[in-house]
Amino acid sequence: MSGEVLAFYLLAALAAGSALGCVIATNIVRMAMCLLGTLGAVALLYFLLSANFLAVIQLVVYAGGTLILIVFGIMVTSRTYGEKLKPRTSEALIGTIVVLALFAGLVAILLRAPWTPVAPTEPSNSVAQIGQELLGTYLVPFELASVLLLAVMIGAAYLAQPAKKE
Amino acid sequence: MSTIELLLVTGVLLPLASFVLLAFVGSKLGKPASGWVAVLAMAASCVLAAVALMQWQGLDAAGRAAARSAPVLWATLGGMPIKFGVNLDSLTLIMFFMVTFVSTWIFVFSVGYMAGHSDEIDGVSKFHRFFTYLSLFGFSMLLLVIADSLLLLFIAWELVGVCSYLLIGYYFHKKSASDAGIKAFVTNRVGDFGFIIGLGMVVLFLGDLSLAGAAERFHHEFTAGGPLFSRTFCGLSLATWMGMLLFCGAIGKSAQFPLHVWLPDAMEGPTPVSALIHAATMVAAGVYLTARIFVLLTPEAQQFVAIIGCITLTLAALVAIVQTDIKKVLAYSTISQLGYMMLAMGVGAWIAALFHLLAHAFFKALMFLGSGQVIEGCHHEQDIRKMGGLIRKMPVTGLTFLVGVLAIAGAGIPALWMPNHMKLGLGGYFSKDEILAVAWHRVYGENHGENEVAAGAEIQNPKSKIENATVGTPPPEPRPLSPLLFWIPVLMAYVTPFYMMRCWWLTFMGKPRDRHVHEHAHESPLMYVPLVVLALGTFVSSYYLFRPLVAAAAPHPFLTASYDGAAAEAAEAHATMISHGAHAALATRVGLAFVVGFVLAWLIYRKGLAVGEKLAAALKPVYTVLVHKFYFDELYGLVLIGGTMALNAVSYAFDKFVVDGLVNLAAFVTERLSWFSGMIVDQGVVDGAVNGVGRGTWSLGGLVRSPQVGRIRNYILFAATGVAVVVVWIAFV
Amino acid sequence: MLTVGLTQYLVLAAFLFCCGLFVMTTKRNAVGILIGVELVLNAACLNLVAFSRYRVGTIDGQIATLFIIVLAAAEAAVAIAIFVNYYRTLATIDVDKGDELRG
Amino acid sequence: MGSILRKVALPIFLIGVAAIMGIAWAPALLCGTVDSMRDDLGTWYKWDLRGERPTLTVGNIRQYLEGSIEGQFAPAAHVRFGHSTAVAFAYVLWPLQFRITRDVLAVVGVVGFVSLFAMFAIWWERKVAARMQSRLGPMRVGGWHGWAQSLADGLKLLQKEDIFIEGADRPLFRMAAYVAFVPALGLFIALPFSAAWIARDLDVGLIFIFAMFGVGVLGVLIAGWASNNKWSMFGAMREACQMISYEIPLGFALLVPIMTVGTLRLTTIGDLQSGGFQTWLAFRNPFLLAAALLFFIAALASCKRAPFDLPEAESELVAGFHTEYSGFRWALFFFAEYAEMFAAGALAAILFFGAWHSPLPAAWGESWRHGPLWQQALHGVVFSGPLWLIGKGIFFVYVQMWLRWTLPRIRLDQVMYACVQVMLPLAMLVLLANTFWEWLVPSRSVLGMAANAVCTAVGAVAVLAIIGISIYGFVNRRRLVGTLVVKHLPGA
Repeated sequence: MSGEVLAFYLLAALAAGSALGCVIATNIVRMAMCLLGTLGAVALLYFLLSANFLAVIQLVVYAGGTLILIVFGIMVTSRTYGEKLKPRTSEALIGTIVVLALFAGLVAILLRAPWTPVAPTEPSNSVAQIGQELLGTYLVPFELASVLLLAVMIGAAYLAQPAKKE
Repeated sequence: MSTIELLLVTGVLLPLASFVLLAFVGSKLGKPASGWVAVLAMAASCVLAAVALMQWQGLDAAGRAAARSAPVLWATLGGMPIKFGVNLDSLTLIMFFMVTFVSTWIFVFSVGYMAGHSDEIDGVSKFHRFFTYLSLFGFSMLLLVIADSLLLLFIAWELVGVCSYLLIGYYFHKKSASDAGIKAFVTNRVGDFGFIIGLGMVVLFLGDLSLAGAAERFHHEFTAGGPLFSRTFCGLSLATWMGMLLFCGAIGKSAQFPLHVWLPDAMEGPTPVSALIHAATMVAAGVYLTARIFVLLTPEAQQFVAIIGCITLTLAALVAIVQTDIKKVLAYSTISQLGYMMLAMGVGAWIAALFHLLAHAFFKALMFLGSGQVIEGCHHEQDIRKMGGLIRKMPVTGLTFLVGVLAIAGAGIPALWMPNHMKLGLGGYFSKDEILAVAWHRVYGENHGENEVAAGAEIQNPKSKIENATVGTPPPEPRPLSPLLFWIPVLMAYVTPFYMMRCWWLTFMGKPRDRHVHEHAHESPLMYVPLVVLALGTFVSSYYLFRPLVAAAAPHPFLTASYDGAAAEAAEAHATMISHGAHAALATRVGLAFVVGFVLAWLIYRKGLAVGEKLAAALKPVYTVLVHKFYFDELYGLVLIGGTMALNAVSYAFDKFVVDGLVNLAAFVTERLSWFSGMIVDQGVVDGAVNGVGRGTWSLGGLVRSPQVGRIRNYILFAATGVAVVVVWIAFV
Repeated sequence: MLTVGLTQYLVLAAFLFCCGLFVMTTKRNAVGILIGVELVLNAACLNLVAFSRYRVGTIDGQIATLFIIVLAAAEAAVAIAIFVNYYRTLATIDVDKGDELRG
Repeated sequence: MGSILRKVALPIFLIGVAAIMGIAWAPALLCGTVDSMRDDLGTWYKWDLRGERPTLTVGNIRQYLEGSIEGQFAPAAHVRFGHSTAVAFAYVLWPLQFRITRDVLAVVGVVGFVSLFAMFAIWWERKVAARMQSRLGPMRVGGWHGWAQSLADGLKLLQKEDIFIEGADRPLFRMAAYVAFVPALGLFIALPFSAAWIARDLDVGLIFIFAMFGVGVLGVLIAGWASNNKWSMFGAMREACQMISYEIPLGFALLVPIMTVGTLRLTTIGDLQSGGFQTWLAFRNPFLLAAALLFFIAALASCKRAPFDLPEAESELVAGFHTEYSGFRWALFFFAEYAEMFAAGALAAILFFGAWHSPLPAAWGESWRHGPLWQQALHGVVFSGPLWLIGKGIFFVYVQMWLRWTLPRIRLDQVMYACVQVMLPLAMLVLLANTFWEWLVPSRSVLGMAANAVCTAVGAVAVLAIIGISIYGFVNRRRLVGTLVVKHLPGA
């Protein structure tokens, strides 16, 4: 068993376990911490897939930005400490059945799919390549994304501003 | 993109920029500044339009064709390309210039007017909001003017509708204002409903939404005898229906006969809005639309247009006689004049209709602004019965208003005796004269065979074109119209000067009837400068400047013999008309109508209201009907609201007994089932499991009964279930 | 014998997706739902990157993932702003309480 | 107890210092030796198809050391080991050729380095604070200037009761300290101490470190949340908004040197600055100098050091997010903080101030690099090696301490104002200006060289001024410290 295989299964276990933690946890902060586990594991999986740039971006933006935002949101919106909003039993029941069926179906499909094996390609310099693609082929989506970010910035600021006094 | 197109597009985008700026930082800019931003943008647009117009004038036919660049492909819908571009022709340019010019001066007026009118809501001045909306309106209207595709035109069409709604309801804390806004919007929806169906027919049968492309396909359909012409519905060909449905949009927007009720109520909006949107530009958009789809109108559809126009102009003119609110008088006169334009379109006087539109824009904006000045000066008093003698307090307003009155009355001297066919008169004189001349020609022309001078050579041209274009099929002969379509407008041409003079006299002349109002009357320079400019514009927007430009853009319709050629000849050979009895009679009868109307008004109202009231008492039944505006609002209220209520009752009953019954039944059955299964399982298994299953089943029943409770999670669950079913199906079945 | 290939990555991604879906459908805390969305997005990203590595051989999948990450951040920002407003209005973060149309 | 401590303390300290030296530098040397052996052997045996170096056997190494294989490898020419020495040495060197060994070494080294550095830094901070306030600071424990103070504090912390607050979320409370500490440790994976001494030479190393800075915040947030304490919570919230805000100017400041060098690989960035003092990036043009300043300030805020230490403002929030922590967990937070401080300093050094190179041009020592072992060792000390980077890092940590005891704490709104309205526009401006500079002004042009010269001069003056002030302070230390203190404390 090579190091890569070992690393993959360790990380997959971490990612899956954390995701399961997200499912089980009722405390919202713990859910966020479990999400951190998944995000980190996925970032490391990106390293395994030789998508280095993506991995660090996942860490910067997701773990370092989005997740902090989420935790921040939790702190602002949860007044009672450790407030627990338990899922309704019926929903949980149906949800479990649906999700299990979906997972079983997906796995069955994936295992039977006739992937023709292609030798994994090693990008020579992924950062430079990504940069050139972003500013070449994907220029329009790139610019659109920046416009979207601007809109989001304004929108979020507008939404979150304190209500005006009458 | 050619220079001219670039100029126009920039001109369209400037008000948009102003809108965006004001929308975001308008409240920071504060009271006068935000208004001046809008004025600046519009003035810049106007300058650009003037430059474009001058460049256009300098081009020959080939240059004009070259200046028009290919439209840009925007999207492809089901194989149909959606292209947007600039519809570059003389009409676009002159309309563009007119809209920007009138808007600029109305914006300037607004800065003065709104300074005293914009209330504060929640401690925030709404001043900037007004100019935000105005800028958006300017953008939408200009977009409408340059649109080269029915789709783009429709987008702009809806945008101006929204702006109109916002601006009518500008004083939204006033119930009547917000009601009026809703009324205008809903009424327009009725018209737009027809418009949308018409658009659908265009897509279906012509498969091209660009104006030029649709016209070409239409022609092709006609020559090929496609389904549009071969199939009929209720005795009219589908082509006719298509034209009539497209015209429905214009009926709504231009406040034509069945849907005219919104425009008088729209006077709840601030007066500059009435001047700009509900008199000069937006309502004229209906006429503009008709002009643009003119080539798609069959003779029957044209007749429909003419009839609608005729009814409208009659009703509105009659109602205007008894109105006492200065703005309402103007509103009804606007409807009446729009009716004239539609009539002109219907009888084929394409050029005359648009010429009247342009002239009307100037003098109607002028009069509305004048009324705004009066209202502002008299502390929001709008009743002309309480005014009088204001000419001494507001000389500039009174005189410029008089210019407008003269223009709308068609005042001019049929100076037939002058050399070189010299004509004297304001824009309204020529345009109205031309409309009536064409109508006369359509009614009597062919029958009397008197068109050898007037129409002779010109009329052959379109006909020969038709013959060239239609292989095998003989061109449809234009049918003579009903004489009513000539005589009623002529009669109303006498009524128009009467009610306008009545309004002016009661407002400005005679003795002051309300001392309180009279004492406070004043005028401010920021407001009368636009008045003077527009009055000058009324003089200038005459025959010589506008008509050639409009004429240059006239289309060559395939199905209808355009009588513009005839009209052009008739107008240009005005002097020679004297040699023909009928023409001479027309010229004197209509041309001097304003004198009759003015004198009549002066006779009745020179001593105040007394004579008028006596007349009203004598003609009480007629007066009552007119005061109640022919009971249209009441009728609509009865039919629409009653109908809606009845429909509500029916749907409520259906909902209550059928839908609820079914749902309750399902829930009941499910609940029973769950209880039943709970009982059966209970006997074998542990209690907890039983309860779990029972509860699960019950909540399943709950899910069946109420799948729409606003829980997004459940929606996701439904979606997920669907996906899961599909995935499991693919995987295992 | 354990190996690593496309299938393994896809199965992992499917698992993450299902977990995210479950979280989205059952959690009553609005932030919890957001966390579920993030899980689902991560699963999708993992899929894209795995395909990009093992099947396509170009970095298009990575670029798409990059966009997803950026848009997820934007989405979270707006969502949190909405939740703050929601909390201010209803004094709870339970999404079931927000089933009224009237603010 | 005390006397025993006193006896063992000095040896422990000396061993610690030696360990730092050794960890930082000797393994790099040895690994380099093994690598060159493998390269050498590759020329004999052809590399395999995948282009990997052949694996050495102990026998190979022994033969090399004995000199029985002739290659380009330097020791073969200069030093011939005896048989038994060569065998012993071969057994030491053999495992070093495997990646796993190096990884283990790296982890052990990093953990050891961070803990030792934190202890040293805490002691030193107290000394700096004392000097600033005309005191002496720790003087008793361990003898010479109380050098074992941190050691004793550490022992005390280890023995302390691990208190859990009632109502605290226990698992999160425990986890928080690790969430804060692990990223601080993890960033050393990509931090090069020298071109050779780096655990993983990532092509995105810079962003990786940046990411680790960001992830560390979560630990503080969770700590504040899990403590069930209002003040902790406030501290955590402050931390969150401060960190998220300052990451932006920090990122912009990082982009400036990246634009110039065109890579995110830290070893490449470092090697570009090997040509002596004037080739250090900060002195390349005025905008890079400004970017260095901006970077340092933003990093200061990211490490939540004064004047940006709002999350733990003791006058307002008791102790901020770590109010409820005690014992070892509390120590972990401090380890994390000092590790981040060092990382920030080291990053500043790598990006702007010549990385692991001395102010002397590396070209001068080129012959030593390939010479015998002792020459290589000397080259590491004089020209470029991990010690230089550690030195520079410690210098920047020292500046951070210096600022802490000089400047007062600023208010939260001032912190945000400084970020959003001052730092951010400035950083953007600098980025833009640098872009245009690099585009329009070639470094060989007159303007480029003049700017380089002026910036170098400014840098040199600054360095000389700092050294001068330090020497002045050392010479006059008796005058600067209060006489009463001097009289009554030992070791003065």
